[in-house]
Amino acid sequence: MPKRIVVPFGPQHPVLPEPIHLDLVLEDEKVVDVIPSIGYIHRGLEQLVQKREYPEYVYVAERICGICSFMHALCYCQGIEHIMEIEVPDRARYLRTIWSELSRLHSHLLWLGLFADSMGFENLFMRAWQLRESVLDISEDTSGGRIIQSTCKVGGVRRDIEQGKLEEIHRVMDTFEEKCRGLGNVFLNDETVKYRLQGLGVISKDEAYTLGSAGPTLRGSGVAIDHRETGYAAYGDLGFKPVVETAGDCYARCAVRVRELYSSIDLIRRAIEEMPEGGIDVKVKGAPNGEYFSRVEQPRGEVVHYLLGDGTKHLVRARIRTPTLANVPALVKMLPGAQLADVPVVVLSIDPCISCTER
Amino acid sequence: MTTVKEEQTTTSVALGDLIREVEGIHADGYRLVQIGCTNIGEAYEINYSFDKGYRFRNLRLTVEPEIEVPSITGIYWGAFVYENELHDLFGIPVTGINIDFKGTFFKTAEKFPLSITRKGGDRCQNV
Amino acid sequence: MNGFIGVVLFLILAPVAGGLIAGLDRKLTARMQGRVGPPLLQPFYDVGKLFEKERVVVATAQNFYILAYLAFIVLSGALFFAGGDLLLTVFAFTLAHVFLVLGAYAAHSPYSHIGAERELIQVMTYEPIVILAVVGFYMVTGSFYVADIATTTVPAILYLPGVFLGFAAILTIKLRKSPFDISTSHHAHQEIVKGVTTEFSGSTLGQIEIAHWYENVFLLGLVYLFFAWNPVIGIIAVVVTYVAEVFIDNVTARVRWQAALKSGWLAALLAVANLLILSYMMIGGA
Amino acid sequence: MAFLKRSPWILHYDASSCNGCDIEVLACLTPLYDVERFGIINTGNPKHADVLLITGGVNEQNRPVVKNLYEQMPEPKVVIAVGACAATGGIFRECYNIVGGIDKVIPVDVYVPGCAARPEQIIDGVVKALSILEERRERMTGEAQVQEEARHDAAEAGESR
Repeated sequence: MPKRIVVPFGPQHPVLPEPIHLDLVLEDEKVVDVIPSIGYIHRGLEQLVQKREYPEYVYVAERICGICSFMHALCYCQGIEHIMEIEVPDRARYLRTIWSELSRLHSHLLWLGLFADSMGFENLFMRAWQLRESVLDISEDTSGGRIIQSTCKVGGVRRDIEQGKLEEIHRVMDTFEEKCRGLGNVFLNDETVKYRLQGLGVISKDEAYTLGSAGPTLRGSGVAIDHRETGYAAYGDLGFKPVVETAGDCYARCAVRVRELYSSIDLIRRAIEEMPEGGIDVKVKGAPNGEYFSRVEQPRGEVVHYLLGDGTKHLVRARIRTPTLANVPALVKMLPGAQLADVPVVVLSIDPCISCTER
Repeated sequence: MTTVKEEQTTTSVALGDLIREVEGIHADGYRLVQIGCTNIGEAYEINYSFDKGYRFRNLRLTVEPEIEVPSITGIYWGAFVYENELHDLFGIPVTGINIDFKGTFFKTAEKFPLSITRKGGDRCQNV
Repeated sequence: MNGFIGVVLFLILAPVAGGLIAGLDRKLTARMQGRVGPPLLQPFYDVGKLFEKERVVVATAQNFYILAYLAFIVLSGALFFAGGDLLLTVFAFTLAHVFLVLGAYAAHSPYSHIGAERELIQVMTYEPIVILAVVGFYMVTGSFYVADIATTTVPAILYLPGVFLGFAAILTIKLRKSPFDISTSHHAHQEIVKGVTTEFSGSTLGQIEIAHWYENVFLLGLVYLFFAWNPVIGIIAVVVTYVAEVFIDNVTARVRWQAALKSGWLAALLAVANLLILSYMMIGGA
Repeated sequence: MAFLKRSPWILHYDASSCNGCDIEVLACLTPLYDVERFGIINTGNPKHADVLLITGGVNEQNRPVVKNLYEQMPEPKVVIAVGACAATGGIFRECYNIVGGIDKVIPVDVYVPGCAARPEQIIDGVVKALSILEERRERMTGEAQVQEEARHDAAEAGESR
């Protein structure tokens, strides 16, 4: 039997932007077992609901994670709105959709870059992040923030995007899409990338489903579950079809994200074209009394905010289940059998967002 | 007008029936969404959430502190992340987890920060 | 006498040239990635800085090994530029890398050990080609001496195209570039942190950098030998080869070590085929 | 000669931040900001690093990791706390698992404000840190000289006796 060694991977590691620790049991360079340990970013922010009033908690929700920031705020606000039976103006729903899809674009481009870096493809990392800056420009132009936007609030949105700016975004999307397609082509067609990704970290359709995976990890295995199909915000009006790949390997997960770029661009365009007139928020009175499992499709998958209010300004409980936590079991199943060189690729293929996971 | 195509149902479940109920749900083809816990003063409400085709089913188990809860990892393999969390944050003893971190999944400054009875305690329950 | 001047020039000029090449490399890489990139003299600043840092020694033996690595790299380069025996040069060059591997093994870190193992795999990958190249030069020019090969009037490249392609393939290993930067990488991040160089810091790391400069000049010298019959074409060929290597670095992902080994040996097969055809032609001609 | 100022290699660590500052640190490396212009490289290896860029309010599990990374870096070195959380714990300062600010664990030289800190601010913070780094280096060589002289004097005293 070959000699077994244990290689610690993380918490500080050049290919990991965030700390997660894996103890890899290796035979030569083959991974035979993996023990994850998390908790390096556990802050305990769910408890803050008892110290912040429910409208203020939106700021905390935004900072669960700096990448899917807007989506967390959206999920939280939609949950409170459902409990309090608040009807959000149409224009606010459309604006929320635009900001959501912008977040998805920037998140996917960020991920594509990090993913390329994990394969040792530095040029592609630079190109993906260069492209991402144009999304951040729009986000800064419309909200003032590059990353944390603070535009969502209970009862609507905080800022409007004026017509001229909407038209400009629509125009920008054309050149942006062209560049995205160029970048996507490299990811999907480059021989060395294919060599690194195809057949790696395979999760079958049934396995992905019963393990409770979410987002591109699930859709990459051929399961068409995307929470946008339920039609929250303006997705119901715009119509939406999930992006699905069937191979279940790292390449399929990458392909799902690449194709989601195009579907997001399309959604933004249509949201701008069909943007209704009107107010952007309603006045919110009282306090939530009741409970709701609010769900939103983040770039990484479905996020669940369980909110429980007792009629006071402070919620009793906010329980946040983020997609990465749901994808950890799949990751533990994917790694054994991979080469050490593939570990960063497989780990990144679920798009781990540790800040989300550990709250 | 927002139209969200999603139903949510919540049913209570007794501790003795938990495993049987979850097996039934598994047989119906639901996937596990999450397991979450709420500290409601003198007891814990544990929500086992499942989903199939955007039908959201929630089993609610109410347990007193210090009561052992059986693991559902025999049915849903991936449940270990949530069950370790139940133990590490709430101090609920969960028995028979497939990958039991024994209190090291979330290492917090204060042990069992959300627990009713063992807040600040340091003895691991899952030994 | 000529040889002596060659040695002195190499000892003084090679680090300058090597550093400038590294600077140009980084600038060119940055441009290919849509960036401005560091100043041309950046590699010199880096090495200067490394010598200013505190000396942290993980294991005392490692400093000795790295010094030996530097010494043997310099020796092989010096032998080469003195016009000496190419076979001896190549073996001194290999010995240098053995010291680097020993240095990495002396440090107690799994990353460093895996890096060392991969470095050995790399040596196995490129060694056959380098030796085949030497044999090829002998077949074409009838001499193992660099002085003779460099002054030959025979265009070696026309006789050794397969060997040259094989050599160009393994050059990405030696320049520590994608797709074969498996034991340590100059630019990109890696799963084994910095591989063989993980545990070295300060002046020791600086010595590795300087050794790398000498090494690059020596390798480009080898490239030149293929085109030595015409110095102008030779220099152009060296530049083109280097730019091509930077380009390849920027259009490929890193492969696994198995593929690196396989590609290296496929390249070696190509070189063997080249030499077989060559010897058949020569025997046929004679 | 002051090479150090021209070649600061960075180590980035996320000590319980929300990711916002971390992706901005990474954004500094990419084409729009391209800090390699100033010779800055993100090494990812503490033994090669001169500047520790650290984000987040540090939790209990991260505390030993942060200390360890700091100790592994060879002198001279500087620490930059990026973002509101790294300065004080920020929005999370009341959370049960947050220590509250990097300076509770290791000495910090430069604080970069913002939530999330913008790349321009981070670059500004690094530039500020460079002069501190240079001071440290001078003091370090100065001390080495003093020690050397002391040894020399002692040796001479020994000979004359």
